[in-house]
Amino acid sequence: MSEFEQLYREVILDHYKSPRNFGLLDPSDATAEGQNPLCGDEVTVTVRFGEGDVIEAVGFEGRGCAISQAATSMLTDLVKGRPAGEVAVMPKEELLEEIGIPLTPVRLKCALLGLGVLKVALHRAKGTPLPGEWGTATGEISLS
Amino acid sequence: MSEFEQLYREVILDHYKSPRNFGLLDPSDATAEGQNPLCGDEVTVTVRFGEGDVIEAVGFEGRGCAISQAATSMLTDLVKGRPAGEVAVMPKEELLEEIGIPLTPVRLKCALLGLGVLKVALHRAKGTPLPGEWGTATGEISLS
Amino acid sequence: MTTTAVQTLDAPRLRADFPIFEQRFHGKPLAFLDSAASAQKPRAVIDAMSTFYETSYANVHRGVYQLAEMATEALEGSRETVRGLLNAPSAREVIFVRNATEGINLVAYAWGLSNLGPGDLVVATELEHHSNFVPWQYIAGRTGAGFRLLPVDDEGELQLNALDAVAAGGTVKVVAAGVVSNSLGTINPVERLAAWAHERGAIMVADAAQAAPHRRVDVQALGADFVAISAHKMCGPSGVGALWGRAELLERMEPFLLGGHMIRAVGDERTTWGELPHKFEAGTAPMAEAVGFAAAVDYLHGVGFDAIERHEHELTAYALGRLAELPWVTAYGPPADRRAGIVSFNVDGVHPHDVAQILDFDGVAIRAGHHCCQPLMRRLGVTATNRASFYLYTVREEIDRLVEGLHKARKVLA
Amino acid sequence: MTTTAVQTLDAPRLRADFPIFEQRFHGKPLAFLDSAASAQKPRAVIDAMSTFYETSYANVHRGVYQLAEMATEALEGSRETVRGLLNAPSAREVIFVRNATEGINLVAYAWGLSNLGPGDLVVATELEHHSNFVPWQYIAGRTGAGFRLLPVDDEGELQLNALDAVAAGGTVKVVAAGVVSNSLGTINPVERLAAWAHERGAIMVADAAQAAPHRRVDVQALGADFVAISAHKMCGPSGVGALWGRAELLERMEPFLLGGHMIRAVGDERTTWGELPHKFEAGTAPMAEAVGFAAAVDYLHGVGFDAIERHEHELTAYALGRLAELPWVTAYGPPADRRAGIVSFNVDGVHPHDVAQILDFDGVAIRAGHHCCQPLMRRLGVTATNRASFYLYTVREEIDRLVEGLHKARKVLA
Ligand SMILES: Cc1ncc(COP(=O)(O)O)c(C=O)c1O
Ligand SMILES: Cc1ncc(COP(=O)(O)O)c(C=O)c1O
Repeated sequence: MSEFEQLYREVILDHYKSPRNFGLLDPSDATAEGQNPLCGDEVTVTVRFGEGDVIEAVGFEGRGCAISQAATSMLTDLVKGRPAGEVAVMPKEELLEEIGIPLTPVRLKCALLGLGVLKVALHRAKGTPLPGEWGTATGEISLS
Repeated sequence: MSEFEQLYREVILDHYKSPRNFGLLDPSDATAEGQNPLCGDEVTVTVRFGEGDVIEAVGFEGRGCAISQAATSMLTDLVKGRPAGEVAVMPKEELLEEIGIPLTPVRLKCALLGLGVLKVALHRAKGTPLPGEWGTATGEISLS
Repeated sequence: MTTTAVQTLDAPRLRADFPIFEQRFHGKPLAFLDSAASAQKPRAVIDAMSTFYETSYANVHRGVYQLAEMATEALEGSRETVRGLLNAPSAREVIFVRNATEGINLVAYAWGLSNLGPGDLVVATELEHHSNFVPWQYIAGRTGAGFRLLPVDDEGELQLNALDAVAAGGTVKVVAAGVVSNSLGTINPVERLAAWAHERGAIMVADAAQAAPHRRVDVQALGADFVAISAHKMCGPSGVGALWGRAELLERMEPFLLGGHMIRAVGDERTTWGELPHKFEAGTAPMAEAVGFAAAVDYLHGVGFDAIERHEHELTAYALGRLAELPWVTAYGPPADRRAGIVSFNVDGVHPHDVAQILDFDGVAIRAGHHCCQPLMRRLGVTATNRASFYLYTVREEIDRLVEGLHKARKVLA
Repeated sequence: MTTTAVQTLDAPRLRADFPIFEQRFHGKPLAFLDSAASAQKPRAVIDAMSTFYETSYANVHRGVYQLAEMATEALEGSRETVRGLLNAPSAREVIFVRNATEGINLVAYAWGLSNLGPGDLVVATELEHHSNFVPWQYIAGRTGAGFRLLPVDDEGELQLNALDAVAAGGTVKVVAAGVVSNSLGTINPVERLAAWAHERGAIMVADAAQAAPHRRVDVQALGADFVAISAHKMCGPSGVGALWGRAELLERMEPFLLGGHMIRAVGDERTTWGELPHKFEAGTAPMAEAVGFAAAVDYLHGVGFDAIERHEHELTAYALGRLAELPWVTAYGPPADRRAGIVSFNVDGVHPHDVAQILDFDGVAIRAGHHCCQPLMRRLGVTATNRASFYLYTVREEIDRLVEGLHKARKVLA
């Protein structure tokens, strides 16, 4: 497989072209929005909780590259049905494994934008820990 | 002659050790003071005029290296009896020729400190032109 | 132009001067179409700095020993070279800074903090790079002055007829404009802006970071009061740039950075400032970088600015022509004859990050993003664009490879 | 120290790493005794920068293509190396600047302009280099705060028992002190100053420009809030230095230089700032310089800071001993065991300029002047001194050549 085929493999393109859980939930219990200041990518995430702090539904919208959109789409699938407290401390490696492609530091920022934004939404609603440092390699993701 | 003997030749050492016209004139018709901010050298020059704008007497004091002290001493000999207007536009080459030693840019500043200060004194008393740019190679002489 | 023979350049031959092209990327020769962000370096520039460190290095200005004199001569000789590049009246007016950004900040702080206040206006343009935008917005905010934007038209050209309206209700004190837009390549009529500024008693601050690599920048012809450039965009090293300012203004200004070298006498209560340019150069100078900067200027003079400009115009016209063949590509900015060698565009339905990434796999390096021009992006109604930019080592086939890559990106992602 | 084996260094062997020593000056081998002004560069440092330009150069951070990723990794890897040098908790707290001077100005402006006012005090020391003196004097003046000096005793050591008197009648907001004096070599008790500052709610700004080349500087052990260093004094290139600051403070501060890269979002009305360290790094970074800086740090680690410190102590003790044999020489500063490798002195009746000049004719390079310490010179009652300073490539015979030259200077001029 060429580097090209590795990065833009079928499943990524599928999530990019048909994102899961696309669209904002209304009403929702938690929401957050974030941008990647390096490229202007934007993601908004909304969450609805079920019993306790279990994530019942997630919805997102955004503009961005294939990697950031596909990664956020995959993320939403990954966290549904799991408790907020668990997702808040979910290591980024778990998502990266799911994405399953080699990423350079700049593209890593694209892939992790949605996860950071989701963690902020959970923090706002449930007081769970904020995402730590996302590394200084290429500028931080900004949240608003 | 070694570089050393060139720079510290007999006449320089003589002027350094027995400076001519040393001591400030009191009363005087014009005075100015200057420092070389690179090394802290200081020179004060006083002038008394005779008929018209002829420089009748010059006196100086200062602390500084052999080059700056000797050069100022030589300068005072050089300008006595000449009109202020002529000295004000005296090219630095005239003094340098009198000094007669090869000078690097930093030492040039030492050698020309007294001339700059004298020109300021003349300017103050007679409105003669101020010294132009002394070159940017190693910092300017500061006047106060 | 008074040249009789047309100056041309031989880009394939010049490429041999640049070690970076000896390498392959993703198995392909490097098509470096991101010179507007930073240019590659010829061996002459790299070697000039190594040689300086190996043979003439010491801290400058204050040393009496021979090595310090050599280093001082190297630094001050470089200043003279940069003076010549800009046709500045005196080397005293040339201040070495880290980059154009710092040069503009110097003016914003040292001139702005003492000369701006409520009722005053700073006018910047919608085209500005953040570096000639945010410092003014910030210092205006700190001093209570207003901050206004001169709009561009749909082709990305300044709407000069809006000037008086923009200035309404305030006293214009600063006009800040780039000579060449780094996003669109637009060449701005800085001479006319300067005249307008001076009619109002305002200062004209010209950001020539993107112009100086590609065209003659003559500060006297521009009529500006301050002009900032960066070495790294013109084949020189990182870590150095220059600010030119009119001596009368620099002399009346407060200093900016304070510390060693920029002083006359330091008292416990009060300190007096050194002469120009030292007053604005606190601490140890970027000495080797200045030497590399001068080597770059010499290199560019050797190639010839007229030849560089002509070469880039040809490439730009060619690139715009090729992009115009693609109905799914939107190109921004004015026609080729009114711009420098920069082409910004978008591919329908494909994010610039993905375009740039897919091109990279073919060894084609372009930039994707907002190019430090978020206000302009808003005006264009996008968050990001692709940008291909050309320099003296760019060849036509690289543009063909770019276009090929766009087809590929569209096929995969759109 | 927990090392069991005593670390030593072999200066004659290390000299071979430095190309500058291949040259002769005035027909003599170079005795470079001016490292406190700026150190010479080993080949490893020069080559690291050339290689960076030849193989990995592009503008950092925003590029998606491979070359930009390589450059970004090089820059950020260098930041991590500098973090390690300073034992800083996080690389986010390490800001690349041009030199220590700029680092201190950053704090004086960005922290000082917003946090100082009438009734507040900035306390600096009489030993300070102008770079940790004039910025505070200036910003205190701009904000209406007071500026006070902590005096030194006759040996050039800080009089800590005067602290409370110096602070009387005001609220101390900043304490600014060097870790090692560049004029006298005095090692200051910054830990104790920091504790005193923090008791009063003040920030401690430590100028480690002269300490970092010669000793371990551990920002956590120092207890300071800001620490500034320059690469060029520690075998690194010109054009780069680092400011370390506590994240809590940096996060709450306004930015300093404004422009590209340091922003989050630029609005027409308002701009928000990027995350650390980017918020303080406007414009294109000194990229190759950072790479050279890291190579220098690696080189110094290879030699070993303990070995460097020991070597310089031996040289200093030797030099002070030799000078003490000359009744017509006055040496300034504390005994060898309380200072770094710097010796300042005067020859009765001979101006330092002449001493330095005469030494130069024998290939011995020392500095003569006020060493950017005019307040200290006034305290010592002189306008200038001679200063010989040592580094890892200094050998004993160079000190013998220095002493020989002093005899000669005296013979000719005194
Ligand atoms: C103690 C001290 N502080 C600050 C500086 C300033 O360093 P730079 O000129 O690299 O900013 C120096 C060096 O001259 C120094 O010795
Ligand atoms: C038009 C323009 N202005 C300013 C800058 C800033 O240059 P630097 O980052 O070298 O300060 C750039 C480059 O990014 C530019 O293109």
